[in-house]
Amino acid sequence: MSLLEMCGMENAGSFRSENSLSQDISQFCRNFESNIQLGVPPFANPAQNLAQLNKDDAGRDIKIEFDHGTTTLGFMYQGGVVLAVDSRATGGQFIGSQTMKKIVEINDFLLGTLAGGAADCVYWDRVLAKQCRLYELRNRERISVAAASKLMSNMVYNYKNMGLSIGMMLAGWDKRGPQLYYIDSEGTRTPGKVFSVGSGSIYAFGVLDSGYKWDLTDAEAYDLGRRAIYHATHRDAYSGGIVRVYHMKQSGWIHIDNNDCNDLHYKYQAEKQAIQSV
Amino acid sequence: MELANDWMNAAHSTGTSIMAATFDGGVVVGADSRTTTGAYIANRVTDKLTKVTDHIYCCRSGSAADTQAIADIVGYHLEFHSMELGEEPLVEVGANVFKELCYNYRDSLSAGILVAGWDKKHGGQIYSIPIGGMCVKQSVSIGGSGSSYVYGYVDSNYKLNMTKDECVKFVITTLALAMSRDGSSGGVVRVGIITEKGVERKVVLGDELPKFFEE
Amino acid sequence: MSLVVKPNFPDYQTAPVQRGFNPYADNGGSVVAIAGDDFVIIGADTRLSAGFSIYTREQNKLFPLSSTTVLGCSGCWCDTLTLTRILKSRMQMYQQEHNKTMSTTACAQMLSTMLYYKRFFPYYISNVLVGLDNDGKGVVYSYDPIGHCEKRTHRAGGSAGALLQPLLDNQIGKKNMLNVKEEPVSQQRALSIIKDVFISAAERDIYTGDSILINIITKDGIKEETFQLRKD
Amino acid sequence: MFSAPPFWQNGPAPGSFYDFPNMQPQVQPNDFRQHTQSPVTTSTSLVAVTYDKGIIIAGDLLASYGSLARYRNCPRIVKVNNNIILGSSGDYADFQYVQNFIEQKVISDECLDDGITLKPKSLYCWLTRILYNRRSKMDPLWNNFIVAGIQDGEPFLGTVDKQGTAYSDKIICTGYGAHIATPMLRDALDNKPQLTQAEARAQVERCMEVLYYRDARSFPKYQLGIIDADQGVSIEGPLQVAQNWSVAHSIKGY
Amino acid sequence: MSILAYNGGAMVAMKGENCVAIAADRRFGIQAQTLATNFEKVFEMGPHLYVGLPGLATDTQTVREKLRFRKNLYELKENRLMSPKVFSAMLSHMLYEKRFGPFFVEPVVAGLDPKTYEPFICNMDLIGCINQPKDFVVGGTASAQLYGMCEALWEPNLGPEDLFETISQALINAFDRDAVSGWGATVYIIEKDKVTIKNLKTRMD
Amino acid sequence: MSSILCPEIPSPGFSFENCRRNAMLEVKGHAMPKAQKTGTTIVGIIYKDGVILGADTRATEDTTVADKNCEKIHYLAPNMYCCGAGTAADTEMTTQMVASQLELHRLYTNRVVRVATANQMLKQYLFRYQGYIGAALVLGGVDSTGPNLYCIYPHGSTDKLPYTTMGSGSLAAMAVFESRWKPDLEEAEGIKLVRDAIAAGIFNDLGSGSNVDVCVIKKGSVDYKRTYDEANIKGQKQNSYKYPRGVTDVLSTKVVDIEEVSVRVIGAPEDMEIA
Repeated sequence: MSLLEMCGMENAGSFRSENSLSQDISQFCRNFESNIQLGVPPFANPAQNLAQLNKDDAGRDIKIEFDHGTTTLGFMYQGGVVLAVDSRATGGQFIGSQTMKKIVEINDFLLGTLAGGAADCVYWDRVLAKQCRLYELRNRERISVAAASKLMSNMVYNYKNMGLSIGMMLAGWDKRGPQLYYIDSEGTRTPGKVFSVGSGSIYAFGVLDSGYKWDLTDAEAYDLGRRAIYHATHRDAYSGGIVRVYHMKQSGWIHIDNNDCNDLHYKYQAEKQAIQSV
Repeated sequence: MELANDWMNAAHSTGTSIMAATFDGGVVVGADSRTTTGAYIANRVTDKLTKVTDHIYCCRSGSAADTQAIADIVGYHLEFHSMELGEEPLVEVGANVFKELCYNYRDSLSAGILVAGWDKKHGGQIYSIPIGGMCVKQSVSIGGSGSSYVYGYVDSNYKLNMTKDECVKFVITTLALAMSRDGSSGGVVRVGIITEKGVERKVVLGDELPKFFEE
Repeated sequence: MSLVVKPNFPDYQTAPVQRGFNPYADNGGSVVAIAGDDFVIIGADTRLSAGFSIYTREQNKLFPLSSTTVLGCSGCWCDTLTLTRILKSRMQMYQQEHNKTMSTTACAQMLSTMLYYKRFFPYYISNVLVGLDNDGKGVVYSYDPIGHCEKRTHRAGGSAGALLQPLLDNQIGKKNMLNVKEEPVSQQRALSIIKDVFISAAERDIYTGDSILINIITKDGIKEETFQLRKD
Repeated sequence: MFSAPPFWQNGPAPGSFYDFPNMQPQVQPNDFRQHTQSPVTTSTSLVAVTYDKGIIIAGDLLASYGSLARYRNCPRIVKVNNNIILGSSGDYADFQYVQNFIEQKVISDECLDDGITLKPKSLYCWLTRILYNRRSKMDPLWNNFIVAGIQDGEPFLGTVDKQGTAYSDKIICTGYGAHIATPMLRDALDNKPQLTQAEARAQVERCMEVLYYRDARSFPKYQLGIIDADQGVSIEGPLQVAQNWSVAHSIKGY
Repeated sequence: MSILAYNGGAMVAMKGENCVAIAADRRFGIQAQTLATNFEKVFEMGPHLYVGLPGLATDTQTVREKLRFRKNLYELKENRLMSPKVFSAMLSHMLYEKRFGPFFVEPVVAGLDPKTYEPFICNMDLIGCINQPKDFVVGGTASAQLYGMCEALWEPNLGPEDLFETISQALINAFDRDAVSGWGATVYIIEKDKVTIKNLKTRMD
Repeated sequence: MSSILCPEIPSPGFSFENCRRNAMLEVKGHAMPKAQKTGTTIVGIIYKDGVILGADTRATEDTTVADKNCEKIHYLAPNMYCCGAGTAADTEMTTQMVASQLELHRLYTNRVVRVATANQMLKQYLFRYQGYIGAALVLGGVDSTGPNLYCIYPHGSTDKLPYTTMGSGSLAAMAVFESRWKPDLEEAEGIKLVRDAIAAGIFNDLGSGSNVDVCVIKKGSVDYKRTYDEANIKGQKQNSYKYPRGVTDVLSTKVVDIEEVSVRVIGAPEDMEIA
């Protein structure tokens, strides 16, 4: 072998010259080392161009259907922040899941909701969780919600117009009190009091706006969130499943409850009939 | 590489090498026998020499549906015409009817046709009607996708006033050359010799064709 | 409208045709997985097809990654080959770095991250990862093409996924039934349901058929079983 | 490695910077899928079948340029080493490119003289990776390769297409062969799962005949590669396809 | 999204022993938006004859009116009931007349022959190709899911009660996996002496 | 005499009244649905005494099997049958229409209709629609000229052949014929050959499947063997999925008793407004 090396022949004709085997593997999972680095497609403008690859050679349709999740809402009131979400994930018309978890627990004082591409949201929430933890370890204090949302917004902004679909809310409690931010893949990042995101949000807003006031009690706030999501699931085909309600308090978030939309529907219907019959 | 199932959506067509040549006392028409949809040979023994009247034949190239329909219609018209006149139509008349159809419907038809025949007035004649619907009289004519490979051969080897056997041999050789180069032509060579006596048809099978240098 | 046919005559194009390249292929196939209390079963048909033709009738689409983890893939076969090859080498790298086998849950997360790496040029695969978790309970993870991952008890994926999923919901998930008590599914019943759903799929989905290969994963290891389906 | 080196060292890429005389600016197609090169000179079907002690593979000698039967002496079944035969259909230039690399590899294998030679499965696997990587760059090698070999005394037959889709089976045919020859061979194997070499050869010859009748890009001269556990590699040819056109006599009209 | 899925809707019909059943969901939507949950897609065309018209809602209603017209005219002219077979042939030709500009409905017909009480089911594609199997037919947006369910659940010789359970479970579980159908279901069990119409309790999301 | 209330029965033939609307919907981005296709293997051969036609029985809608046992060999006349591939409704309706014309022709002329007549009718009909009617046919029959076999393409071209195949499985079936067909086959050999050709299509082409139908036409007799060979049998289910009664949640039940009626005019759901 050494003779070969001296002659500079060690790579001649071998199957791998510059590309060593380990490189070959890492080139397919470079985001393991650097989370924000995704694979570059061999064409520009993946948001439009990927959709053109819709046939195979034999003329079969290629339907790359990502799971999408929809109705989420969050609002601030005197008792903190309430987040409520549905749990349906649809790939095209097919309901991929009725039990998807659309609230991500980033840490004890930070919750993210996800609407849009399910994988997009989950992945970037996971990266954010890691960044937040690193921040905590570096600075010996929890990251502020503003900083976390800025981090998130900056990360996804790098991939603007490449087809990412994220509409998330970040709720937390930091030194400045309860916080609620809205971030999306277009680069928007804005604080606010009442948000609803996703295709069912138009229905949720109707209920939310009519019942919202700052000094709701906790129970009222939970019910408002629940009802808003339920009504969205009833009207919107892409929302459904379970209504999950979370509450962000000064002591950290707590999970209030999960209710099946089906039970809620017949419960609310019975209530309505009871009122009408009186 | 072909798309895996091009034969499922391509139209039925006669890719074709067709040919006609005049000789002393008549004409020889000839054609290969391959019909394709895409690269699939839908019919390997097609008869592309179509009788129009007893003394007029046509060679079809292009869309199989279009050329068959045209040939049927022209056959009908000429038969009617001959009944009215009480005598066989002239080849020129036949060619003209073909031309009318091909020209008037040139946007919707894709047909390249050689009309050849014999009549009392002018003897053996050939009219070529390519896509677009022009019509021109020729003493030797080739058509179809395979023809581009043999123009040179035809130009250098055709002579006026050949004998019948020479002419048949010439037609067969020309077609065999075209078929060996053109993927859309192949199979057997069908030949028709139209003289005053009518038509004499011959088939030269694929393995009996003349052989040439192959590399 | 799509019922329209346009004639084309490739014969008259002598020069080679300029043609677009389609990097994806749909090679069909279905994967079904059911998890129980101490086992998990995954089955996949063995037909590999393209367009209207069958490439091979004996293609194993289940990839054992460790003694407790199996991945089932259907969709674009070239992506599958690459993905599973990289997964296996990653598993090996983990084994050598940490001197232990990667757990099913860790593997599930790794797969999700790997799929997401190709976010803009995704693997066109319907993945179902099954295994036993750290408590020995059966788990099923299902994925979308870019790595959204969810843990479930049952899942059907691939070309006949939409046909099979509701039956599993009904029979395993006991959905929409009154007066039925929920009890964990037995290994025997899970196995017979998998066979039945594949019989149904082979009837109606042209890309599913030939035979199925079933892996039954328990704490004693992976047991293989095959079952014949229609061949047309 | 498997991408072209720059046109010349430190120079511009063709058409990129300098205006060469007579060089029109290339019109870029709008559809990005057509940026990739297309196959130009192509060859058609391959037929391969496993028999009890080896594999027979056949393919004609034609390289077509569109529908023009342009080159009629293009062998595309080649011996790689004493236990592998490689066959290719699709673009002939891409085949020559890959063949070069493989030859180089085999030569360096022999130079090492350590008794270790390339095995069919590793060539198959390597080809899969190369073709997949090229497809991922949207710059495919427009080929469909068949690897036939003997590994550990057992016949191995595998194929890789331009997307990197790879599988192995007892019967593999490419191009029109997949539609025409595969059914014939599957039927033969259903009737008798273990063919002998003579039977397999007869089947393959029959397939080549039918393919010649029905594939417009086929040619009646072909090569036959046989790899046998006992007799090693042999490549025969050019052979002639048997033909029967007698049915033509009975056809008249349409 | 295909135009057939614009308004959503799932439908299935099954043969039983001396009875047939036809079931449909009750949603009327515009793409993802649910507008009503009491939209009927199954129509009575005779005492023993029902037709389901899943597809684009406007065409559902147009085709229903056209059918009513033709069927009434037939009965007035002939003074006899239309058998399911004749009815489907009529419907099939009506759809094929619009071969090049079809109505976007994929009809499902279920009924008993007025003379023999022989069960009859069939479905058609949107240009009227009749498909008349011996077990079940499906239509609408959840058809893939329904095929899977029915293929496993259907058995020969189900009585009216069992047929009801089978068809209901098939339909409910199928549209629970389809985003644009559901929101209630109606099942018609057609027997010789009676038709039982049941509204099912289903998920409403 | 036509009014809005009593419109005249429209003239026969295709109606194009929805075309503009549908084109507009398509422009708005709504995908047009696909019609049912028969992927299909259909074949025909000439044997010693007549013609044998064969077909598989699968109809597909995109990638799902819409019909597992459909009939693809259509009746045309007592002495001829026609196999259809392509758009299912087109083959069905085209053959029905031609069958009726042939019957009328037979009544006019009072003799057995020749196969060439049917061929000419079909090709002219299809040519008129320029391939928009997607019917690929194999026409076979026996008449005074002996056995005849034609294959007819959707654009209206025809081939007269002693053996022919059509449909997505045609290549597989043709391979069988090319290697085994010969002139003057015996009937049993012929049927076997047709069966094998169809089986090749069924097993190798995903668009074809289920059973083999065979139709043997001889002078003076037709033997239509529906389900000649069940190439694939549905697997035996392991479980029965019969539900216990009362498992489904019912909101309301209504029972309509049916009394014996002969005719009942069905009214509109609500009264029509006539103002």
